[in-house]
Amino acid sequence: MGVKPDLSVEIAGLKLKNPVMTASGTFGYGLEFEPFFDIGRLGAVVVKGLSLQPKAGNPPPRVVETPAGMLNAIGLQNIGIDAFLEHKMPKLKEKNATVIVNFFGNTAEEYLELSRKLDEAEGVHALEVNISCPNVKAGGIVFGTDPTVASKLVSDIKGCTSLPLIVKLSPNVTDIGLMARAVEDAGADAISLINTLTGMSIDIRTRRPRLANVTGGLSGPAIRPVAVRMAWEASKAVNIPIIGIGGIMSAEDAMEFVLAGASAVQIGTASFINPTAAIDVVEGIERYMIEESVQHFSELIAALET
Amino acid sequence: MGVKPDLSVEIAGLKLKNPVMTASGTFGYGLEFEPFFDIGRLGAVVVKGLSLQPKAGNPPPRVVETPAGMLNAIGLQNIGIDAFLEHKMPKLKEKNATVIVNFFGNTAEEYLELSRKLDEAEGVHALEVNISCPNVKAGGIVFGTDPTVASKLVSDIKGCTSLPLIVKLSPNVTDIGLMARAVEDAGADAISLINTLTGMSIDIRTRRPRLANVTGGLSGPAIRPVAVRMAWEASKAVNIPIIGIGGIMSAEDAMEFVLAGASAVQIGTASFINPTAAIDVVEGIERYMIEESVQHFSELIAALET
Amino acid sequence: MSERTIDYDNGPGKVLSNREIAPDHFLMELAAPFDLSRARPGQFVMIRVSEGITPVLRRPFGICSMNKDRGSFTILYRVVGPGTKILSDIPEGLELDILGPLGRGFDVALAGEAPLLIAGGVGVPPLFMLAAALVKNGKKPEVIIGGRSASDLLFVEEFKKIGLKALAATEDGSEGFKGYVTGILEEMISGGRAPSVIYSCGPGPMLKRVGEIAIESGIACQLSLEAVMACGFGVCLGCVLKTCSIDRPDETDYSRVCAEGPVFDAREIIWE
Amino acid sequence: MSERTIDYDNGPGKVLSNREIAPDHFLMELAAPFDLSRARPGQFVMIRVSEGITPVLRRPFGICSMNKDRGSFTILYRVVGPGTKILSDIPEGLELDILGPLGRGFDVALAGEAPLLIAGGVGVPPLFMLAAALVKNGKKPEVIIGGRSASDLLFVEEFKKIGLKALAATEDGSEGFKGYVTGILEEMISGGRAPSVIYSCGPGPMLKRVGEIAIESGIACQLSLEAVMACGFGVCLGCVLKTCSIDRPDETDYSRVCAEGPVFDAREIIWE
Ligand SMILES: Cc1cc2nc3c(=O)[nH]c(=O)nc-3n(C[C@H](O)[C@H](O)[C@H](O)COP(=O)(O)OP(=O)(O)OC[C@H]3O[C@@H](n4cnc5c(N)ncnc54)[C@H](O)[C@@H]3O)c2cc1C
Ligand SMILES: Cc1cc2nc3c(=O)[nH]c(=O)nc-3n(C[C@H](O)[C@H](O)[C@H](O)COP(=O)(O)OP(=O)(O)OC[C@H]3O[C@@H](n4cnc5c(N)ncnc54)[C@H](O)[C@@H]3O)c2cc1C
Ligand SMILES: Cc1cc2nc3c(=O)[nH]c(=O)nc-3n(C[C@H](O)[C@H](O)[C@H](O)COP(=O)(O)O)c2cc1C
Ligand SMILES: Cc1cc2nc3c(=O)[nH]c(=O)nc-3n(C[C@H](O)[C@H](O)[C@H](O)COP(=O)(O)O)c2cc1C
Ligand code: FES
Ligand code: FES
Repeated sequence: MGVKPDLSVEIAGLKLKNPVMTASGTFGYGLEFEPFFDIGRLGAVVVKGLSLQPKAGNPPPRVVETPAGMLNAIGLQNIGIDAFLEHKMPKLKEKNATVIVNFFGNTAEEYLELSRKLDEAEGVHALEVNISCPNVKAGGIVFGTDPTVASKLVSDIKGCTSLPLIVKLSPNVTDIGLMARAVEDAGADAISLINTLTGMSIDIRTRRPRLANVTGGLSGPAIRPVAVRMAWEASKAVNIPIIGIGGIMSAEDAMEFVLAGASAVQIGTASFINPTAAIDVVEGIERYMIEESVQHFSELIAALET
Repeated sequence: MGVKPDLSVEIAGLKLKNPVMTASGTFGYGLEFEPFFDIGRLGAVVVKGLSLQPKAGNPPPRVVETPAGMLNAIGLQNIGIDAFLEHKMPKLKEKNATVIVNFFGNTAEEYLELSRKLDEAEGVHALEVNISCPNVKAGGIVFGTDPTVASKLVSDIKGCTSLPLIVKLSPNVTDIGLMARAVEDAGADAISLINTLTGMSIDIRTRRPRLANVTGGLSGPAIRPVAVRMAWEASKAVNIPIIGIGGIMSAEDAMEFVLAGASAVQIGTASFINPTAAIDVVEGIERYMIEESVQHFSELIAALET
Repeated sequence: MSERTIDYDNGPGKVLSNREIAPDHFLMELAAPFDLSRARPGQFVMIRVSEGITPVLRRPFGICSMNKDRGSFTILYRVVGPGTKILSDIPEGLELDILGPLGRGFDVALAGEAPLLIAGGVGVPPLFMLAAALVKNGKKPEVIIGGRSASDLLFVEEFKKIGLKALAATEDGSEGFKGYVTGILEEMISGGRAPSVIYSCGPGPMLKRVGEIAIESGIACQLSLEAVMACGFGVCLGCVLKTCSIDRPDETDYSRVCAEGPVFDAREIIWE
Repeated sequence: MSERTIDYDNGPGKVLSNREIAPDHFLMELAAPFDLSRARPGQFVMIRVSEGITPVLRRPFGICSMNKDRGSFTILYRVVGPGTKILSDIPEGLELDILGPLGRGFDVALAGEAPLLIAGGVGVPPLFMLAAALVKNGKKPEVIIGGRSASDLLFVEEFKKIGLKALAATEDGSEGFKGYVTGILEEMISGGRAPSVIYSCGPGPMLKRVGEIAIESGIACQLSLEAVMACGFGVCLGCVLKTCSIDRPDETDYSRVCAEGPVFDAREIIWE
């Protein structure tokens, strides 16, 4: 098998060493993973969702385990765009990480102002706009589930930045293909999906929800079959690249998304359980390509035979 | 604790011994469970979905296991309404089972003709209309995801039968509350949810879907958090009773749905793993009521404190 | 779907032993939670390998042998994934939830004078139980066991113990006939030693070929098939196989491997 | 969220022993996959109890003791659910994935002349490690252990072994003081034997009361808290606790129990 397989892939005009990214909110600002591996080796680091102002988030309890998954209602707690650019960004640059900034607003205006700020910021390689976080009532769900609203927002954002724009979709919709087409038509450079499925868990002794926020976002292996299906439907609906997210614990899981049509993947909850999950997936995909004697990763994208 | 708790509950004008039913397609026609327990002890037996003509269903493979769940693409195989009424119904009556017939059509006309036939049939206590099975392209998904289409169908069905009508909703929608209101306004006597979430699984070595039908319905513990959330949202949206379904393996799981607002529950995939699951849940709920010193089951419905 | 008498049950059965008899192959003896006199050769059990929710589904295993005195039966399994891995780690003394006996077994009455048993890989278990039954009925079936190489040939010794010398077929020729089990079968037939009936269990492609040869040569043939199963007792309709009625081959239908099968007449099966 | 030096690591650690020391309470010794000299009293580890996906999350456990020669540490845990149940069944010799040492421990420098340790239930582990450290520094801390009844009092013998006589408080009076640990604390203070500092770990309500008493009497107090944790190393923001800055109590914030904690100054905590 001599030659080393080529894992590089281009997404939204951005050339990545490999197709493996971290999922926003599950990798902090990257720095907590220092002891585990060199984050510069990842395709990209997608940071915790940022807002204009720092956000305190929801009261605890914020997480609860579920069968093969977990619910979270963090409430988009974050240090705010300014603190990020001042304190975190320089460290990420030191590490030569490819940085994708995930952001959200409570109003269309906030989204646009953030886009402008990030457009000027140094070291930001691409933007991922969260129009789908189901945790905070005002935090995106309305944008993410109505095609017209979503497309208006996306085209406005495109007007505010020249950075590659990844639109992250919510799975809590009737027709993911429709949403995908809407944001593609609005100018999205790529689509990432899925964000969490809205769920709920109840303590039957106290008769209270296990999350202070009542509902939360379901993530982890449990949601993978739904995520793979949506990646497949979205990739059939649009021509822009799809980034697959949802319950990926291993390279084998990641390859399901790729064969279904994803050009890259993001590792979320898995990083909590196994801090080296993201880099393990990179190495696992390389092994898979050798076993399957595939030279270029791109040959595997949408290689599913139905 | 002397007195035996009262588990009886009334749904859609139908008085049930207890709030535990079997989920359609997971209990056959009830008879295969003979060796395990007396099905007459259940709140109700919901039989495998029936159509006008016998249906061959999808080619195999039809099932695949997923993390804490399974995907199925049975394709609504069934013996047809006539064979059911002739061969299965009499046996179910012998066993004094409360029988709820689940049915579906490929066209509105088929739904209506089935409703008329079932209205005249003997021993049918209630109907559950499946407008949500995600497996067969023509088999319901269109009805189940559009409020207008769904409400038209439901009101037409109500015109064809005087039997209590339970409408089974699909979880693959943006707003379950909207769907619930639509079918309530159309005259539904109760709502059952959730049917399966559409998912997909891929064999990365053969590069083929693990199901011949490509996509299938996700069921089992994995989907419970989503199901509980939808039961909660639906129960807040309507006044008719909700029947909670989705990943219930135990009485504790069932109680999450009840506290969230469900008046009854259905046991699905659990019956494959533990054939006595349904009756175990009945006994478990009774135990729970004793431990919590609750006399009447109805006191627990929607008793969630948020 | 044709009716049948339902005589399975579900309950806990203690693991009496669980040992590796060949690389990745384990023999487990279990206390039977059901009446052993009900079990027929070719039937199987559904075992819950974990109390937890992963793997969520039970796993099907053919009954390999029974010991009425000990009230026990054995399964012979190969570790191929999480479920069988967990099973292989289970210590003696633990109790497992067992559902069985399930499905339709082999028709022993068909045996005739010179029954032939053909096993491939983990197809051995149901055929070993069948062999024991036939011997008990005073028959002396021929047995062919196939595998990639000598090390894959399972239970040769056990067949000896019940007085049967199994012919071996290995793809690499490391033991017995070099080639497929069907090679031996064809030789037998061309050599005028056609069996009165063929009972077979093993990988799909092998069963397909065995069935074709049997049909061509007009030999009665029963094949035990596999399918991914969710319930194992006929309610999920997940395990179906495309079949036809023997006299009206154009009348096709889906049959449940767990209920109408796992044993089918070769002529009923529509291979895809 | 304040910055901190990151000195944890993740790796496999062999289970050296795992025995039940009291009903439902187990002591497990593990080979440390990290440099023990980094570990501070009050820190914890995240352990993956199963290679499978259920339970999907790791479980946090306080470091109870260290043995630098053996390169090992212990955890003392109570079986309360699936994760701890699986842990209790794990045989010697198996390797577990261990992430640690995590969080901010107790501030040993605060000890002063008469440090007091108050443990409730499974709050013992971090305090035992702290006691050992204090003793090593030539201190002789007072120790109070509380429980429902005598059988719930953990590690009394072990404290003896390091020369500390633990005072007991039991709700049913079956041993030592009848009532809560805080009863003893109040007696000490009213009796003019106020400690120089209080270190405590245990159930929320107990910690709350200990903190209140300490603040009222102007005694420095460090409390080790729990929260349901998804990651344990500061990235998920799932484990937060409402806190305020000591000098500006109106400046509230959410602090990560796994990163800014699990040990907090009593004055930082806003109880809800
Ligand atoms: C009626 C019947 C009798 C069987 N008897 C035996 C036996 O006596 N000894 C034995 O070793 N095995 C037997 N099998 C196969 C056995 O059930 C599977 O190997 C087992 O379920 C695999 O589980 P797993 O979790 O280890 O692997 P999985 O991860 O479930 O699967 C690993 C591989 O095995 C395949 N597989 C999974 N489930 C099945 C299934 N139900 N049938 C066929 N292939 C499957 C998968 O497609 C995959 O390729 C039988 C199967 C059936 C249907
Ligand atoms: C920093 C820290 C240190 C800890 N140290 C110890 C220790 O030394 N010894 C010990 O026995 N336990 C300790 N715990 C608690 C221990 O982590 C939980 O008991 C364990 O995670 C329960 O897992 P389970 O699957 O057995 O039970 P689960 O089913 O997860 O939970 C059973 C019950 O325990 C509660 N619980 C679950 N997870 C946690 C958690 N992370 N924190 C608090 N309560 C929880 C649940 O609410 C539920 O009521 C510590 C917790 C934290 C946060
Ligand atoms: C604790 C937690 C926090 C998250 N925060 C964000 C966020 O801030 N922005 C966002 O777009 N997605 C967020 N997500 C969603 C993940 O990025 C990802 O889409 C989802 O978890 C599914 O992937 P997984 O199953 O691999 O975790 C969060 C998920 C978790 C579990
Ligand atoms: C194998 C299988 C077959 C099913 N067939 C039907 C059906 O015919 N009609 C229907 O309305 N729902 C059908 N369902 C959906 C179930 O009734 C139930 O809504 C779903 O499985 C979720 O519940 P569970 O997680 O407890 O299984 C089927 C589910 C499974 C797993
Ligand atoms: S496995 Fe369920 S019907 Fe055969
Ligand atoms: S547990 Fe994840 S931040 Fe504390």
